[in-house]
Amino acid sequence: MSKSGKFSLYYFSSPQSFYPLAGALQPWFAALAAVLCAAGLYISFFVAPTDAQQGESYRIIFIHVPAAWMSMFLYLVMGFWSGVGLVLNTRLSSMVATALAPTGALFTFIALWTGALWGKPTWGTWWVWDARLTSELILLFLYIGFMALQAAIDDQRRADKAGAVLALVGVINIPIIYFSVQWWSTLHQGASVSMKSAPTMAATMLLGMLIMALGFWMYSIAATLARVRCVILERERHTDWVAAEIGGQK
Amino acid sequence: MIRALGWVLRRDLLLAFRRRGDVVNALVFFVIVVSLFPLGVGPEASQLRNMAPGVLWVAALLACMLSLARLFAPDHQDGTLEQMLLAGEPLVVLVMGKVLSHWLMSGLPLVLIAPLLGLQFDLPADALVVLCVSLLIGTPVLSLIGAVGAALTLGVRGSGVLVALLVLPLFVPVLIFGAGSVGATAAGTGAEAHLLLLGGFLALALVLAPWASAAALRIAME
Amino acid sequence: MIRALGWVLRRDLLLAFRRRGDVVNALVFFVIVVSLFPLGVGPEASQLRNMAPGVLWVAALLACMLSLARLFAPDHQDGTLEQMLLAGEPLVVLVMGKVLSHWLMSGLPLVLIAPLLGLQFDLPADALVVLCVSLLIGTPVLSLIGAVGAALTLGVRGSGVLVALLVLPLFVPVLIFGAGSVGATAAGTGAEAHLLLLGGFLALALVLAPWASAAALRIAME
Amino acid sequence: MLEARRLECTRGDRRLFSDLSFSLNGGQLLRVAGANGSGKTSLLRIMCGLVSPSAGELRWQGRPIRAEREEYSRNLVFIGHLNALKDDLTALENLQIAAALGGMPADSGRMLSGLDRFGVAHCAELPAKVLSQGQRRRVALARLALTPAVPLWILDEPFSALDVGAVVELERLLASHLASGGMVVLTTHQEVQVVAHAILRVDLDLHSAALQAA
Amino acid sequence: MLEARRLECTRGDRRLFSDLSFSLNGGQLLRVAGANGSGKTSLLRIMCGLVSPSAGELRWQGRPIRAEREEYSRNLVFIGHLNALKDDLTALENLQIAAALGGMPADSGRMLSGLDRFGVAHCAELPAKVLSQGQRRRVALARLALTPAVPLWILDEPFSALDVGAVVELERLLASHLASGGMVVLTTHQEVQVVAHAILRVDLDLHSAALQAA
Amino acid sequence: MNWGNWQNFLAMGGYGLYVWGSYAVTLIVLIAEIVALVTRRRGVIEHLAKYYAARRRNDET
Ligand code: HEM
Ligand SMILES: Nc1ncnc2c1ncn2[C@@H]1O[C@H](COP(=O)(O)OP(=O)(O)OP(=O)(O)O)[C@@H](O)[C@H]1O
Ligand SMILES: Nc1ncnc2c1ncn2[C@@H]1O[C@H](COP(=O)(O)OP(=O)(O)OP(=O)(O)O)[C@@H](O)[C@H]1O
Ligand SMILES: [Mg+2]
Ligand SMILES: [Mg+2]
Repeated sequence: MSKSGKFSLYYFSSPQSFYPLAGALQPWFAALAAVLCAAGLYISFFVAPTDAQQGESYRIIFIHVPAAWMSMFLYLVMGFWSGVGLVLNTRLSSMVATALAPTGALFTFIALWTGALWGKPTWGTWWVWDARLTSELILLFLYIGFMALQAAIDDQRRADKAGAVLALVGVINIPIIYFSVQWWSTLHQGASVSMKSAPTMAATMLLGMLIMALGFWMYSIAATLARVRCVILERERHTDWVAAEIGGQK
Repeated sequence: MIRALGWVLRRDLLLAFRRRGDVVNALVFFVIVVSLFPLGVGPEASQLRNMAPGVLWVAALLACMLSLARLFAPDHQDGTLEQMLLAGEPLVVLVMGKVLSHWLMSGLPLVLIAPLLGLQFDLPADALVVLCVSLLIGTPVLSLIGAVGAALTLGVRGSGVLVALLVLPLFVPVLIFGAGSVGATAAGTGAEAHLLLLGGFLALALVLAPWASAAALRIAME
Repeated sequence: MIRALGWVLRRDLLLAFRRRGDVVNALVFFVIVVSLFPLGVGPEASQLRNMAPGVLWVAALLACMLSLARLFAPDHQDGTLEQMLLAGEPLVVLVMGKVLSHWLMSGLPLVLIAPLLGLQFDLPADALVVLCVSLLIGTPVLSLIGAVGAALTLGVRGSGVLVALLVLPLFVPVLIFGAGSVGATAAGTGAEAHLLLLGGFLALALVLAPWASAAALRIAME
Repeated sequence: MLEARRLECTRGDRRLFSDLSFSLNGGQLLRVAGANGSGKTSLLRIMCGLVSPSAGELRWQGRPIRAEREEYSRNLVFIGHLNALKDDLTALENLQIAAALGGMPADSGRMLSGLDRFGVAHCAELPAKVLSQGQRRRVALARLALTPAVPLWILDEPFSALDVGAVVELERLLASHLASGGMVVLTTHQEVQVVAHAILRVDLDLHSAALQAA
Repeated sequence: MLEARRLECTRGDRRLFSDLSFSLNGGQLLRVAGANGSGKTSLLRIMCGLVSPSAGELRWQGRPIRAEREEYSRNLVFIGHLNALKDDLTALENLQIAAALGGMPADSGRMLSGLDRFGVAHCAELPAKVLSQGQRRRVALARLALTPAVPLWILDEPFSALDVGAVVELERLLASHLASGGMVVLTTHQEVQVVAHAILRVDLDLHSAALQAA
Repeated sequence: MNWGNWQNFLAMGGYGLYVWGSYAVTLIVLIAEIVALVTRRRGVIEHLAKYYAARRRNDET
């Protein structure tokens, strides 16, 4: 997404020209995502060795970490496009930001869920109020806030702009939250649990994680492109080109 | 009469559905408040476990209270409340409809999500069950009492805080026995007595609160 | 410009004075929420002392948040906000005036009453001082961030809960360092670092939040 | 028959009107006149039973209205300054719910014909909040088209915000209600051109001598 | 001089008007006409700079209004559907604050004379919430009496809720503003009787051919 | 890596519940998103088709 948007900002910043481009690119990203995820899964179950300390439970890492990465990365991308939309008043950027949010929230949820399932066997509890966990939870709230705000406003232009202001405020806040939570937790908590006890990674593990991360990334692009196309159709319905487009498909 | 109740209920649920977010929002507010406490208090598990029943119940109470602002005030402002008073149906019935929809939108979701939050505080399984049951009996009481407060503060400016002031003291018994039931289970002393009392409150509130709200509404319209 | 800020301030304080109750109400809400906790959690002194900073700060946060509904919404509804946008003064200045009056009415009273509540939780004297100082630095940040949220949800229905959803996550750092400073004092580790950070947040919020609120207000009027 | 006996209304320190008596029969239109602030809205709210007068009483079919509030309510339609529309519901849904709560059947066919009568059928599916001031008024008034059987209509400035076409339509509707034996009470600062066999007029400026002197 | 160039306004799916151009000079009154829902209010809000048009632009003294929003705002008074009164403040305080925020001196003598002009001086000390609909409108309009020097007045249905006396007073005030070189833009469904050397008229019903067909 | 048989693979060294719980939920969630996207697109197109048909009908009359 970010690539095609930046690549030829001027031409493709109009929804009309972006719509077919997105349609053309979307299957490729989807296919790439499928291939990468399949490869990643193969590595994670059949190539990567059993972990000495954690046994097989560590295999959760292959989705947990990529999902966690994506959840944070997508928020940044969302903030970026929101900002572009707000400053340059380009409709497409706002649509992209809107389309990114659900996927981002989804990966946040996955990171939380898999983390919780991983925590039970390794830490003996589903949840601790640790720095990373807490900031990930707050990230989920930020995503939900963004989506709830946009959903609550009927006027599209207004929803875009309001969402953009919120996303930008949130982007400033994320590092602040991250560091405050980290500091807070290390201040109070003894040496109970820390991520550092995670195993030093074998090369195959790292490879598997990276491939899965790439797969999730491609998936996010594909999903976002698909959603952007819906959003474009919904919002541009009174233009002639959408009328022609849908007329053609019918 | 039942028909009128049905229409009020239908109307309010439709409105809630239109605003989509609303139901989810009350829920998310609950979740967020509960999550704030560990941030304020610190992450030690045992301390959090002790606090859990109190925190969850106080949060439920606040979530319910916050949503009271939406119970009558919007209808008052746009004149639809006036029309309800003139509907030719007993006002009590209409009030019941509104309270019921309020509970469905702000109480019930809390009951459903509470176990998940209890897990975050590391509550044992039986305490989780009692938590749910106590909320199931307790939140309708909150809605009922809250309706009286909301009706009394109608049209009074700054009513957001005033309503809190009026209803929170009345919520206290519910809070004590609600949180108490969970605490008792966690401590192994059994929660029946607490829950029975909560049930008693519910019966009492069901009988009295709608009349009081209806009377308060009539006064507010003068 | 300063004159305009003065008039906005004067107007809002006059309004608050007319409604009398309002200032007291925010305060009483704070007091009630803080007092609910011992009821929900049980009366053990040591546990209460540990909880105290967190509970006090969370209550302050909720009190501030509740009063956000009154920040722009009434002005929006009766059309006076529109007039402010057309006043020919920079909107940022007017927003500053409104935020300042909001803090004077909902933040400052909390700072003043907090030591008394801290005493109830058996906090030591130095912790009480730090509590006051941290609230004094922290509550303006809450008002500032809150203004952004209030402006964003303006005219959106069900905004009472939505605003909570938007601003509470943003309040988290303030909460952590605010409550942290008190906790650190009680634990004897010194609160300077926390307070400095809170000061940093205040500076940042002062610079950014009014602009964001003004932008959000303009968006809301479209 | 609606009968007012020596009504008096006091607001704050001011006596708005006193000693106001009149009676209204089927087929009659009562126009409440008076300058701004003379108490027209207050009188109408008293007549609905929303506010009780500081002295005097109102009788419906010979019985005081306080005694049987619900029964009386079923016999009247009140449209006030406020349009009583929920911003988030569509025009159609608003009308439907208003009708249902008033005890009318609420099928959407009838509703649509009501909206159509006031030229807002094309807005039926729009949420009320996006409607213009005049369109909102029209939707509120569409209730009248659905409730010809309710005898007493009480309307507070029904013509405000309406354009010329809608004013004519409303006048026609009032005339036909009166012709079929209904009663109408209204306030307006514009001239009314309703064909009715009797137009009564209460001028509050005359009933508030005390006020004028002050 | 205010100049509109090919303005267009879209709301939801509907194009309310398009290709709307006009210009307004000192001493001229512009009456925006159109049926309910034709977009009068939307046009007025665009002219105030509260909403941006979906196409076209507005120029004030030759410069686009978007460029210098605050400067432009100082040159106009807008009175909308809403009266912009705080319910809890008295009429006098309301007027004072409105004047002060508009950059006028706000001594209570001047304010009282403004209220007096619209016959609500006796309500000066009453909180706005107890005023009648028409009295509230009068208080809002009293701002006009205080700001003769502000050239551009934009008024959305200023006559609504006013009784006959107040209508005449307002017409007189508008006429004197125009005579001293001011500009007035207004919408109304009533007939205007303002003495002015030029009354322009924009009829939105004519600018929405596309809409009428739909 | 050789798991030997399905039982071993499913047991995941005793951590089956957690590992499969994670992977299954991830899969479900992603599939749910895909389904939601497909139905949304279909819904949009259907809605628009109706919308244009209505508009055309309006234009004709
Ligand atoms: C609900 C619980 C959990 C959440 C929300 C969570 C969240 C996160 C996040 C946000 C990251 C990315 C951070 C970064 O790269 O800087 C991450 C990475 C990671 N998590 Fe978790 N986690 C959870 C539970 C766990 C558990 C139980 C374990 C293992 C015992 C674990 C092990 C890891 C590892 C090894 C990484 C990669 C670290 C790195 O690349 O630096 N997580 N987690
Ligand atoms: N989201 C939307 N979808 C469709 N139509 C909309 C939407 N928002 C606004 N409208 C239409 O835009 C118009 C707004 O009109 P506006 O308020 O400017 O009318 P007006 O000329 O002032 O009317 P009135 O005389 O009744 O005050 C209305 O016809 C309304 O139905
Ligand atoms: N507390 C009070 N103290 C003094 N006067 C009051 C008080 N409350 C209301 N009033 C007066 O009562 C009157 C209420 O009038 P009402 O709204 O019935 O007028 P109306 O005839 O409908 O006027 P309009 O034509 O403007 O709608 C106003 O003159 C108002 O000033
Ligand atoms: Mg009136
Ligand atoms: Mg209008």
